[in-house]
Amino acid sequence: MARYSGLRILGEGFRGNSGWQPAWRKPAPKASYDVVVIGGGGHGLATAFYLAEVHGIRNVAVLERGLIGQGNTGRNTTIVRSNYMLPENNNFYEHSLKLWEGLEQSLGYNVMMSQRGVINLFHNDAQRNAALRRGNSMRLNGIDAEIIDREGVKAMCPIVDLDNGRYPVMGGLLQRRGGTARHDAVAWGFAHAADARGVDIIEHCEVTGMIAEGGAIQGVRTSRGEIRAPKVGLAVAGHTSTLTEMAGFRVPIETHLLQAFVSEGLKPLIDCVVTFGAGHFYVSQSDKGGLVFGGGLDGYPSYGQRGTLPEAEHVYAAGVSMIPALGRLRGLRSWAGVMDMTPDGSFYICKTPVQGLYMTAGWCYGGFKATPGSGWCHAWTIAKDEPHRLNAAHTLDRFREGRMLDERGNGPFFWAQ
Amino acid sequence: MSAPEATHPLAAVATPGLRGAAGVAPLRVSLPVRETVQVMVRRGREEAFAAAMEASFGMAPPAPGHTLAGGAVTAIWIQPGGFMLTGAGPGLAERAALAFVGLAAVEDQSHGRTTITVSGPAARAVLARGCRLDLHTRAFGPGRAAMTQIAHIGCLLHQVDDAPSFELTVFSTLAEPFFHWLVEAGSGDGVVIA
Amino acid sequence: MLRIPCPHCGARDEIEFTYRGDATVARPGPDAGVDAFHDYLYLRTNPRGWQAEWWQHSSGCRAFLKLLRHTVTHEIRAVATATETLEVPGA
Amino acid sequence: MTQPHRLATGGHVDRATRLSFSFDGRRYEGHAGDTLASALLANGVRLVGRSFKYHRPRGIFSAGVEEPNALVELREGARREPNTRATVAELFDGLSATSQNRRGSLAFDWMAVNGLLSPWLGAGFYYKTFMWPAAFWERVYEPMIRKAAGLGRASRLPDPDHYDAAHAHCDVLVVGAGAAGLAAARAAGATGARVILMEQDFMLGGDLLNEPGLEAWRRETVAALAAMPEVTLMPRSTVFGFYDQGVLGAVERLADHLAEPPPHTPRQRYWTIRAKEVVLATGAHERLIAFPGNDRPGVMLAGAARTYARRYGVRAGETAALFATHDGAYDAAFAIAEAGARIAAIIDPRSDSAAMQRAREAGFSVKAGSVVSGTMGGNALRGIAIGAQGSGARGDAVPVDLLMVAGGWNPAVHLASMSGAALAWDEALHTFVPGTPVQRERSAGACRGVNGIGAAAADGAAAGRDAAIAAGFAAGPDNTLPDTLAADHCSYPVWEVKGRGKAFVDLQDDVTTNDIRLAHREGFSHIEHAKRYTTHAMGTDQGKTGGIVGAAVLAEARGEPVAKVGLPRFRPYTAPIAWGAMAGQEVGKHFQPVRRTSLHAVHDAAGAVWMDAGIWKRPAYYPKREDADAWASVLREARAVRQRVGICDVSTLGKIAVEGPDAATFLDRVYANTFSTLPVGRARYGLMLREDGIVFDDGTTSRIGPERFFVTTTTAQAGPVMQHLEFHLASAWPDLDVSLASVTDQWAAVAIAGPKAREVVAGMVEGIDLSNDAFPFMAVADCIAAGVPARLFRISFSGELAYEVAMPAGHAAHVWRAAMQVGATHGIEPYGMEALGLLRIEKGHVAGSELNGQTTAHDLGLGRMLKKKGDFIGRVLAQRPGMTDPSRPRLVGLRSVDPRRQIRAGAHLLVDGRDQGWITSATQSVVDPGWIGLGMLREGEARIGSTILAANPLMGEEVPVRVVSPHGYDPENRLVRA
Repeated sequence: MARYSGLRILGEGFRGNSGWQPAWRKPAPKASYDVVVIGGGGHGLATAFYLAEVHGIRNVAVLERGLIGQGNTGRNTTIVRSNYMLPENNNFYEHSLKLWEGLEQSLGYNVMMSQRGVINLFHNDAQRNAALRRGNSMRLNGIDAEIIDREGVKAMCPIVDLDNGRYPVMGGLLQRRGGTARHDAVAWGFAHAADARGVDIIEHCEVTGMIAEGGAIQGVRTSRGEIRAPKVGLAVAGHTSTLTEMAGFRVPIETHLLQAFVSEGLKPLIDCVVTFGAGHFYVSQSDKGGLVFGGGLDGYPSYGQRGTLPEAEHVYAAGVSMIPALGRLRGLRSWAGVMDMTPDGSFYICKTPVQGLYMTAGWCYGGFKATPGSGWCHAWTIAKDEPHRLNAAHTLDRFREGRMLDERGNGPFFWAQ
Repeated sequence: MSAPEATHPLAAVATPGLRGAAGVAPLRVSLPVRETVQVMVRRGREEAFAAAMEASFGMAPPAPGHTLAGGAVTAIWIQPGGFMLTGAGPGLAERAALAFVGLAAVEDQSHGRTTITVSGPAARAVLARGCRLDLHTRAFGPGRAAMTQIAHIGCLLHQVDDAPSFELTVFSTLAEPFFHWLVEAGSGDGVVIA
Repeated sequence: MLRIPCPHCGARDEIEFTYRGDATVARPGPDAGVDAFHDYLYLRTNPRGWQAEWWQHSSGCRAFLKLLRHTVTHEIRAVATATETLEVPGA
Repeated sequence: MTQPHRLATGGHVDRATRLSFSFDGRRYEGHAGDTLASALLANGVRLVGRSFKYHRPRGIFSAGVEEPNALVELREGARREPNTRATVAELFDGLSATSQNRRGSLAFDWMAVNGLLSPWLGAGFYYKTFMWPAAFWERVYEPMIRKAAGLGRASRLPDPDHYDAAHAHCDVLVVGAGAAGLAAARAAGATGARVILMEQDFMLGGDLLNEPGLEAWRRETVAALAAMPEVTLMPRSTVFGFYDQGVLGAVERLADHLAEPPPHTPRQRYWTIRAKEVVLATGAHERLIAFPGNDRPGVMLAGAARTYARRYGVRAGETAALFATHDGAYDAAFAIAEAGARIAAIIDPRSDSAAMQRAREAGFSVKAGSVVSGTMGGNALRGIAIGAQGSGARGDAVPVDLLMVAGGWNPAVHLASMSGAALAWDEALHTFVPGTPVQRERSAGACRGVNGIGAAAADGAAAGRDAAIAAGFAAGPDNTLPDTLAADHCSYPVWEVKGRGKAFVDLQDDVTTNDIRLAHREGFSHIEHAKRYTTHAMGTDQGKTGGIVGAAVLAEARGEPVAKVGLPRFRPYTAPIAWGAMAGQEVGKHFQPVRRTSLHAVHDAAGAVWMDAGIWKRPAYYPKREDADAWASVLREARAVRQRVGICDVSTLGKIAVEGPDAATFLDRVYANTFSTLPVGRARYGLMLREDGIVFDDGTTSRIGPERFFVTTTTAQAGPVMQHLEFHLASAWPDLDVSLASVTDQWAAVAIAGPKAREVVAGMVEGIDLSNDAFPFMAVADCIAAGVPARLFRISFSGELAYEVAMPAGHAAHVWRAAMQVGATHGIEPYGMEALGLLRIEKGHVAGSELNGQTTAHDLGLGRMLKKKGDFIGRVLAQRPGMTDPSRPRLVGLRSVDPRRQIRAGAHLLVDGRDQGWITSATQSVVDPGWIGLGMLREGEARIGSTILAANPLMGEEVPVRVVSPHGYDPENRLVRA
């Protein structure tokens, strides 16, 4: 398959764009693979890509119940960052961010990664101290972070109201290398690149059962027949427990919904990602001009992929409180994604009680930025049958051992993370 | 030595006069001075409690979602096995404590709760700006009560008469923002503070 | 938006309530060990379908309720007080 | 000023009321009842905007919310609203509008060069390029793309208007006030049901407004509805979403038709509606046809041209053609002809029909079996080409300045779809209609494919009656319905006329039929993928006119029926909604309520500087004129406590009355330490864990009576602790007879602390012997303080001899003043949160920054408090290996080696260059001047005495600190017990 480039676009333009081929093949499933990855979202496709690219394992199938990239990959707020406090988390996300930084070139696909800066505003001493602890943890782990004062916030985002809100802005924790990426393109880019390396991406193929013998995985049953594989990876955000149920074990996950919103298209207005520290709200502007924004969980389990009014009201109210100029703009569309919420807010990339079954799951609402890192570590864990040091702590067993990775101290409550 | 008069939480803001538009039928707002006592019935003592209530206050405990008045004291259902007694003071808490020894826990909330009365034809429409309950005559009415949230602030609401008049009881430390909301919500019709 | 039928107060908007987790798990007795408490606190069936769950009518009568709610359609089929039991139907 | 295209009579505009407005700086005049679009057309303005990508000239395409082209920046300055649809913007005197997304003038936009580059700017081109060199994306390509993308310009000034929110309940909500909606509301209203009728237009009637012959029925119906006491009519109200359990959201525009809102009037009001039954009568949007040049200014939906003529009295063109695919469209030709336009041709792909006959009889030139194969013109339409259906030939050119396009109807199924109903393909109408409802809703009229006013009204009446019956009412009397001939609206499916030139399926986002085919060729063959790849139907109009056309083009490419391709899922909102409206009234300063203690005014009078503590406002410190800076104030206040006496408002602490026969048993189970052994009249420090063994909260709890306890919590955790207690009573121990009442608001409290505290308290309290023997540390008693009933606690957070006086909140100011009066001779000073923090750090008491939800009792040096016997929350899981791991960071005290060098909370603690912990709290000390702090440090106890580094790379600081015991001040507690 020919590579994408400006030159190729030029040539195709002269030929009426008739020479373009599908971005990935639509193969029928084979009877067996070396590895089957369940879930054709960003994480599953990235897993397949890195299995092929890093570990040379190319006899891989990605099984997707519907279309690739239509789960949380296609319904998030596109933010990329690594500004976590715990070293177990920030080192992982930093690895992911570094992968993002070269992703266009590794995939040969423009995912429109834009390092426009991510600011977390703080409004009081306690929040500032927490921001300092987090930012210093980042710096000591070699990750870029800055503390900016009110003037710094004003310079980055002049329309933020520093004074008049309920909670005046004191400053912000800034990660300049953070930013946004075009979410759909991430799925398509990984699919395109994995496909080019021989991975079979099989859409409309629902997994209906797990085949295991003697505690070891042998393959999966699907709506398109049985597929054998000695190794199976799960990457099915929001539906992890449905799949682990098939494999016979329960996991510390509860599925919650998170809403997101986009405004009408506007000329450039907000040049960075801003997070309000005094109410769940964050906003950035897409390359197409829409303000992409969101807030907190709706607060109860749901697989419904649709939000509710009270949380939306809160998001809009927080937005207009932080940036009063937003009042006259219009919300265009709202949607919701279903989240694997964990009892400490951190994720799982690990082996499971079933030999040969691996998982990347429990992404809460941090899944998009993790996409390349999750795929990379999941692929490593599958290929080596052991975790990489970046995901060694992110096991299912950590609660049994009392080694939680609770960034914010919110406790063992799925809905509070 | 008798205690000095308590400071009302809204003393500084609820000064008499008109707020908002000079509408033809403004919302009338007043701040009745009340004693408010929370009563929580002990497990398995419901019948004895009802008898004590009848004996001391001349009424049965109100059913869920309702109020009952016995003389100068009104009882408002607030939770399973829980009531708020309100009435002119002094000494309501002591009376209740004596009446319900061994039958219920009694906590004086006279300072912890602030009651605002709103009245007039605009009352329902104004309340609808923050109250999520259906206060239509078919769904609510005098003698009905509800614990709810109005404008993000917890509120015990009960209807007094057909004017209609409603009593709104909120936590005293949140009375000021609640009052601010009420005046804002009523500004289109006008708010007359007694 | 959920309209939750409180058995004491009638149907109210979801903002008056606070979700408090799976109601099919019960706190183990004092002699139970780490594994029992681990399962109680952390492991969830997380059904895609009917779930029995704890809610508190926190801005209303403050009662803890058990709801039988569908996690896809959000339909609420039954509500019970804290001490009543709820039968959870199959998927 | 003239309105050359305005008819002398007819329609619903008030010609007596002249309204002046401007567009791109030129002044025009219109009438009351106009939209900006109708007024522009009346003045002959055809070119109103530029398209998203190719910057093609665009005109007014529709007469409603579905408008893709005529988006303007309405108003100026802080009230500027980008992307406002001119077709729904009500005209008001002084309105000013500006065209958007252009560089240069509207007539000459040099970004139109993009049109020439279109072979290289097709769907998704940007995914395939701009990758090299890597650094160029952010620096060059992306800024270029961003500047070019987007539509209107937002104002950067705060929105000066305010908004409102309100709640509604009804038996039957009717959405849409066309013939079906009006009839539905009337039928439902006749049963006595509570009915709300919401209509997004400013006039009720929908398509009835285009039917002079039915005006009497419309008026009579509206008047009858207005007279029904339980019917609420709400024009200018857009129902934007249908949520679970019969809840819908709507926005009512209260002042958008005015230059600015009058005093005390919100601009818009956001409604949450709870409806027992819903009747959706949302009508239909007319469908475009994809033919080359289908976007030129002058190409307009047929129904829109008819609306401009009949409702607004505006002739949208002088020489018109109609491209019709069904008989229902022909009335547009008659309407525009009545308005004085010449009908140059009617183009219809069908061979014959009743309407074609009538048109011929009326003298119109009807081209059967034909299609429009192209258009001519620049900034305005000059002519069209007419080819034979299916031939692909361009055919004859006919000069026209208006082409009316009628591709059929797209039922407005958005709300039905959002309510959960699947869509069903209607083979006769070639469109999707709502399938079986899953909520208590029903569709009526055009939104379920019942076309023609008479049929829609009958359908609406039946739906309204059925809905009311379903809501529990008995059917009321029947009403007369308009009797019209049912027009045939079954369209002949012409989705696309292929030919040279761009044929758009999405006018706003410049998505062409070729883009859809390219997406298919590249494997984006599913409608959801094709939508995302091409951005089809993702503009502000959400594909209302062309969404299904794109699906049809995709269907053809796939070789499958349209029904199989389907439509992308509908999501809120049905139309864009103002951010301010959705936010409602609690914004800005009122975003969250401010919680104030009963001493708020006292602190204000004392000049307190405020700080936020959750939603509370608390005094941070009380500056005096002689204080050089904030630190000087804080140190002065702290010194007063250490040396004399201070007074502090501690009313925000959570207070819970726990009472009942099982109260002591209950507290033993929720606290990690024991309370059943606490004597009446004594307080004890208590530690609560979460079930996972992490510290949850702390506070002092007192035994007031054998079965009565007074529990205090931290300010932040007051609510969570109450819920935690209630939850465990309900779920784990329902057998315990305990009642809980929050008395946080009932009791205000002040701490009086310092060596002179006893003197001050003695000077105001009656009824207690304050001697150390009679009222020792941790004693509690009721008393009279300054003449009011109060409760006295001998507890200390500062490490000094201290008391807390709790009193009914309304008396707090009086008690405070009395204390200040008594204390004056002892040099009493009020102290705020900053000094409070200083004092407790010196003393080594933990607070929120240490009880941060990540620490165990052992981490905090409180491991001894955990009782050995009996169950309590958190007991079991606190024993997990990770929780008892000796390498966990432990609480230590820290002292800056150089007392002048500041240390800060949030700095990390480096030992031999390795990150071994962090500083949780830091302050200056008054006991031993210099910077001190508390921190969590690995192997903390073993490191006491050593010097390590406090690293704060964010601020470029590295400060050597000595590790010390956290309990630096009076470790034996002699002072508090004195």
